[in-house]
Amino acid sequence: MSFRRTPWVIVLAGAALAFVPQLGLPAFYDSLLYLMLHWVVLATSWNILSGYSGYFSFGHGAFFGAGIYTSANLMARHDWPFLWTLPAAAGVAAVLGVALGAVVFRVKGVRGELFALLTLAITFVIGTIVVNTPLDGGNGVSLAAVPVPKIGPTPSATFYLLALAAAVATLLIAWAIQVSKFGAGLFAIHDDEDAAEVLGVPTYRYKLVALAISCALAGMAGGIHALFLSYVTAGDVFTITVPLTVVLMSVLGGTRHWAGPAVGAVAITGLLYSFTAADHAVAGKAMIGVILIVAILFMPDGILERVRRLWQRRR
Amino acid sequence: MNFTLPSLSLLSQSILSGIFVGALYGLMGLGLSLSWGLLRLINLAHFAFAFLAAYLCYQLSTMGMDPLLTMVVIVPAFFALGAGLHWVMVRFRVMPFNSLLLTFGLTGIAESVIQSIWTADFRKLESSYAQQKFKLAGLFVPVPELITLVLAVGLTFAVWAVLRYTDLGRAMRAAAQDAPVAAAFGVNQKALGLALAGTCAALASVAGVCLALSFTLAPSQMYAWVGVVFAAVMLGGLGSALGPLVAGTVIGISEAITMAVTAPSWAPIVSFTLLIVILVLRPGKTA
Amino acid sequence: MKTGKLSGLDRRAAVAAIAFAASGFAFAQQPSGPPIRIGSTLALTGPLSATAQIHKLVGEIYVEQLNKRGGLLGRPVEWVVKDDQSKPDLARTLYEQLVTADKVDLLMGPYATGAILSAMGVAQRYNKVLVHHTLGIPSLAKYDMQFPAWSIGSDPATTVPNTLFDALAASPKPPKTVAVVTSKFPSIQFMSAGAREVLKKRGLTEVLFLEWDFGNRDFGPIANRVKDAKPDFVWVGAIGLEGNLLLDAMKKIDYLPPQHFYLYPAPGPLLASPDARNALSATIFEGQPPFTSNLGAAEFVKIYGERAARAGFTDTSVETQAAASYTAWQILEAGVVGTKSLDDKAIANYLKTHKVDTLQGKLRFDGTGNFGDDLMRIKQIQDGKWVVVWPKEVTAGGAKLLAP
Amino acid sequence: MRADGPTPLTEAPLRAATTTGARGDVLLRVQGLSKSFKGVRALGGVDVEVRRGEILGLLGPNGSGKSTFINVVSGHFAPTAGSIWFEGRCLNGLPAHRIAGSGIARTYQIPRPFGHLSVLQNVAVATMFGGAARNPAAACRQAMRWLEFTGLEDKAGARPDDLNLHQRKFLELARALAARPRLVLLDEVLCGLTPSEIDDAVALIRRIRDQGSTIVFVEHVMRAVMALTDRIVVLNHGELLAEGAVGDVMKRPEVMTAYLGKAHA
Repeated sequence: MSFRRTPWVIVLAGAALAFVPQLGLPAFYDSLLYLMLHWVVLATSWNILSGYSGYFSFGHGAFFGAGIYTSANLMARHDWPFLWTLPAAAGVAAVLGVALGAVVFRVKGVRGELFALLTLAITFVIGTIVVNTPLDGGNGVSLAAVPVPKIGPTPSATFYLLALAAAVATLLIAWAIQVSKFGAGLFAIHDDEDAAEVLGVPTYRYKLVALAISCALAGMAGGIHALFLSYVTAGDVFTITVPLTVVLMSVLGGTRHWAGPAVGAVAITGLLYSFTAADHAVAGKAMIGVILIVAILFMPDGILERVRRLWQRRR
Repeated sequence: MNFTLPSLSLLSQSILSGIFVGALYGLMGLGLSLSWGLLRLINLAHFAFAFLAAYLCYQLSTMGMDPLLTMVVIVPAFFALGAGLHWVMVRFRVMPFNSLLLTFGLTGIAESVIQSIWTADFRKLESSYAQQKFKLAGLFVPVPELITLVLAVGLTFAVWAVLRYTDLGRAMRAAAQDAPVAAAFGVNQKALGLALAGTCAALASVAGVCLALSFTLAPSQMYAWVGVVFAAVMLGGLGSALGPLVAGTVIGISEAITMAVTAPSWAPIVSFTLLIVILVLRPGKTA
Repeated sequence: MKTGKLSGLDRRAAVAAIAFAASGFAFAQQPSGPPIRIGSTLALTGPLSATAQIHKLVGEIYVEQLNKRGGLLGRPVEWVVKDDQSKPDLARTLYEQLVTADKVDLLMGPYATGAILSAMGVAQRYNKVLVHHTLGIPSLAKYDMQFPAWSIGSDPATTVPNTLFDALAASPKPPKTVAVVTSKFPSIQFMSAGAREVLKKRGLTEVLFLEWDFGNRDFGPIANRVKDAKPDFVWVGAIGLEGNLLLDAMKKIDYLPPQHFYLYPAPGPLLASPDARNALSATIFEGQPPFTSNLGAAEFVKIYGERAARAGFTDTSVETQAAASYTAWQILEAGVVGTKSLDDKAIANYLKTHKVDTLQGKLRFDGTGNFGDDLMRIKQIQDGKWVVVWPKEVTAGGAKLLAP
Repeated sequence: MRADGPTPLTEAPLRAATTTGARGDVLLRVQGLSKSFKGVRALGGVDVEVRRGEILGLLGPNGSGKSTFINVVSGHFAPTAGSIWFEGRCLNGLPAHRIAGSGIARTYQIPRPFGHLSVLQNVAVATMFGGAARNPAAACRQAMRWLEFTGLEDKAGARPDDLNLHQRKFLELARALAARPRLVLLDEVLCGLTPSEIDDAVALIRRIRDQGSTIVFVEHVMRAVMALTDRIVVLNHGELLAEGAVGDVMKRPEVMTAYLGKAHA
C-alpha cells in the first residue's frame, strides 16, 4: 500500500461507516459500535506515545478521567453545551500530560517500568483529588438533564457519529505520525533513546508532544463518554481497568503499526460483547481468557503483523 | 482536609496497622518482583494464584484442617502450577508485555473458576487464629496479622539470602543480567527458570493463605490489589528481594499515618505522591 | 405488522379465555401462546456480582412461580437476562439491544445505581416502563415511567436516619455522642451526609466524622480513631465488606462500639461475625412476622432459602436485596394484570394511580420521583439472627432494641 | 580491550596519502574541558583543537578519558567545566540533539543500532535528524546511498540483529555519516574486527575524510592510527599528555610510560 493511499482509505471507510445509522439496523448497533470506536480512540491514542516510543504508560485512565470530569463538570455545573466541553476535555488532559511529562521526561532514570509506575500513581492521585473535592465529592456527577445534540437520528447514533469522527481523526493522526519524521524519531526512541538523541532526535520534545497528543485524544474520548454514561463516578473511572485494557488491546493488535491498537480494540470489545448471555456469563469470562492466551501464544507480534505475514506468504 | 493531633497510642497503633498491611503488600509483591525482574515476565496471574490459594485455604480449613497446615498442600501445588505456566511461557518465547496479556487471560479464567466453585459471595475464614490477639507495650497485636508479618519478613530474608549467598542465587541473577554469558558459564537456565517461576507461584500461595487469614474473599477482589502491589514492586526495584517489603511497608505506614491524622479518603494521595517524589528525585535508586 | 400482531393477540386472548373457562376456577390454567419476554441485565461477573446472583435467583424463582400461576395475560413469561459485567456503559448497550433488537415486551431493571441509571436512560428514550431494584439516590431518578421497588421514600437521607435515631431514642440507653464514619461510595455518602444533618437537628453531638475512599483496605487507623473518640454510637456508612473489615479492625484493638449501625452491609458475613452482636442495620423486609404475612412472602422465603442453599450462597435469608428484587417483579405483574395489557404508558398510569400489594406491603408511587413511603425498618443482630426492632408495629414477639 | 603498544607498522599501502593533511582553520576548540562523575575526575581540563579536514587520533590507555571526551563533545554528558566551540559557536549546555544538528556525529564503540528498524531505516533516521533530508521518502533514498558507500546495500531490508559485528560497525558508520556531519567522532570502530576487515574499515575512513568530513578517532589499533592520522593527542588520567605527529609523539618517554608502565620509562 502506498503512503498516500492510506489516509483516503481511512477517511472513506469513516464516511461509509457514517451511514450505518441510516441502514435501519436496531439502534443498539449504534451503541455497540460506539463502544468499539471509543476503545479504538483510547487504544490508538495510548499507542502514539507508548507503542511508538516504548514509554508504556499505565496512566491513560488518569487522562481519560480528566476528560470525563472536565466535560461532566462543565455540563452539570456550568451549563456548557456538550460539544463545547470536548475541546476543553482534550485541553485539560493535554495540559495535565504536558505538566507530568515536563517533569518526568527530564529525569533520565524514569524509563520502562518506572514510567509505568509513575503514570499509574498519577491515576490514583488524580482519582483521590477528584473524589475529595467538589469535582465529584463522592456522589458522582449526574448528567441526566444534559441534552444530547441531534447529530444523528437518535442519541445513540449521535454518540456513534461523534466516536466515529474521533476515531477517524485519531487514526489519521496515528498514521501521519507513523510515516513522518516525528514517528521515525519516536521509533528510534523506542529502541535506544540515547543513541537517538545523539543522532539528532529531540527526544525530550518528541516525548512531550507525543504525550500531549495521546492525552488530548484520551481526554476527548473521555468527554464524549461522560455524556454516554450520563452518570459518572470516580470509582468507575480512576481504576487500573482503562490502562490495562488499552495495553491489552494494543499488544493484541500490534503496537508498531497505527492500525494495530484499533484491530485489538475491535477484537477485544467484540469478544467481551459476545459473552453477555447470562446463562454462560461465568464460562464466557473464562472463554475470553482462553482466547486471549491462544491469541498471544500464536500471534506474539499482534494480530496485524500475523495477518500481514500470511498475506505476504500468499502473494 | 482537617488535621487533628492524634494521641500517641492512636498513632502507634495505626502505624502498626500500616506495617501489617504493608507486610502483606510486600509478601504479595515478592514473587511478582522476582518474576518480573529475573524472568522478565509480568505475571498478572500472581494475584489470581494468591486468591486461588486463599480460597483453597478457606475450603480446606472449613473441612477441618488448620489454616496454616494447608500450606503443606497448597505451596507444592502452586509451585507445580507456576513451573507449568513458565514452561508454556518459555516454550512459546513470550515477551514481557505479551506475558501481561497472557496472564491477564489466565486471571480471567481463575476468576471464573473461583466464581463457579465458591460463587460470587463473600467468604470469610473463621479460624481459631482470627480471634487471637495479645497486648504488647500497650499495643494490640492480632495473631493473623502477626503471622503475615512473620511470613513476609522471613520469606523476604530467605529469598534475599538465597539470591545473595548461594551459587543458585548468583546463577539466577547472572542469568537475568546477561543470559548468553550465564549460559556460557554453564548455567542451566531452563531448570533455573522453572524453579524460580515455581517459587514465585509458591510465594503467591503463601500470600494467599495470609489473605485468607485476615481478609474476606470475593472473586473480583483480586483486582483491588493490583495497583498498590504493582507500586510496591516497582518502587522496591524489580528483581529485588527486600524491595517489595520495604516499599510495601513505606506505603502502608504512610497511608496509615494519613488516616490517623486527617481524612482517610486522602490516604492514597499521600502514598502515591510520596512514590512519585521518590521516583523523580531518586530514579533507579529506590529501596 | 402491527395489525397482524393485534389480531394474533386477539386470537390468543380468545384461546386463553376458552382455556380459562374449560379448566375451571380452582386450578391455574396452563399458559399458552407466544411468551411475553421481559428483558434485563445483571452484573453477573465483575465486582458487583456478589449481589447480582441474588437478583438472578429471585428473578428465576418469580418467573417460575408466575408461569405456574398461568403466566401473564394467559401467556408464558420468558426472562431474557444478560450479563452487563458490572459496567454501566455495557448495561446501556445491552438495554438498547433488549429494546431494539430482541424486542422484548417489557423491561426489568438491573440493581446497581450506575446500571439502573443507564437502563433508565434507555427506557426513557424508548418510552418503556422500568421497575428497578435498589436505586440508592432517589433524586437521580428523573424519568416519569420508572418505579422503585425499594421503598425508601423520596428523601431517604433524612427519613432513614430519623427512623434510626427514633429507635435509638426509645432504647434503654439513648446515645448522646455519635461518630459518623463512611465510605465515599455515592449512595452511601449521600445517606451519611443526611445522617449528619439529622443528628445535628436532634441535638446529638458528632464527635468524629471520617470518610474513606471506596476500596480502602486498611481499616486499622479508622478503627483506632473511632476508639479514641469514645462515641456512644457509631454510624458506619459501609457497603458490602467494608462494615466487616472495620469491625474486624476494631476487634483487633479490643474495641467494640457500645452501639453501632451499618448502612448496607453484606448481610451474611456480618451475621457470622461474633463481634457484630447488637449491630444495627436497616431493612425493608425480613423473613419473620409480620413481614411474612405480606403478599407472597411466606412462600418466597421458603423457596428462596432452599434454592439459595442449593446454589451455595453463604446467606440464604431474604432481606433487602432479595426482597426488593421480588417486589420489582410483583410491581411489574400488578401493572400488566391491572391494565390487562403490555402497553407501557397504560402500565405506568396504572401504577401511579393504584397501590400495589407486595412483599413489603402496600406500595404507592405517587410521591416525588414516583417514590412512595419510606418503609425502611431498623433491625439488630440478636442471638446470631437479624431481628426487626423498630418501628413497634413491625416487630415480632416484643422484640426490642438491646443496648448493652 | 587491548592496549596495543606502539608497534611500528610496515604495511605500506595503508600509509600512503595520509601524511599530507590539509592544515585548515580550527573546526573544534575544546578549552579546559573537565568532567567528573560523583567526584571522580574523568577529564581534568583538557585543551584540544581540531582543524578542518584532518584526522586526529585520540589515544591513551584505558580509563584515560578518551571515551568521556567523545561523550562530552557529542553532548551525551554535560561537561563539569570548560567550553566547547564548534565552528565558532559555543556548544556548552546544548542538548545532544542540537549538537548533532550543528554538524557533529559520533559512533559507539559497541554498536547501538535501533533493533526494531531495518538497516535502511536506521540510516534514514540519521539522515532525517541530521538535517540532510526533510521527508522520510527522500531520507530513504539518501540512506541507500550511504549503505552503498559502506557496502551494506544488500542488507538494506535486514534487521540489525542479522548483521555480524563488522557489518554492524559499518552500519554505525553509515548512520554517523548520513547526517553529513562536518566532524565525525569515531569511538573504536576497529575494535574486534579481523585484520582484513580492519583494512576495509581504514579504507572507508579515508574515503569519509575525502568526502570532506573532519575525523576524531579513538583507537587502540596502532596500525590504523599510524596509517590514518595526521596528528594525535594522547590523554592520560584525564589530562593532555602529548600532542603532535604520530611518529614523534609515540616516541616520547612520558607516552611510553603511560602506555607501558614505569618499567619502560
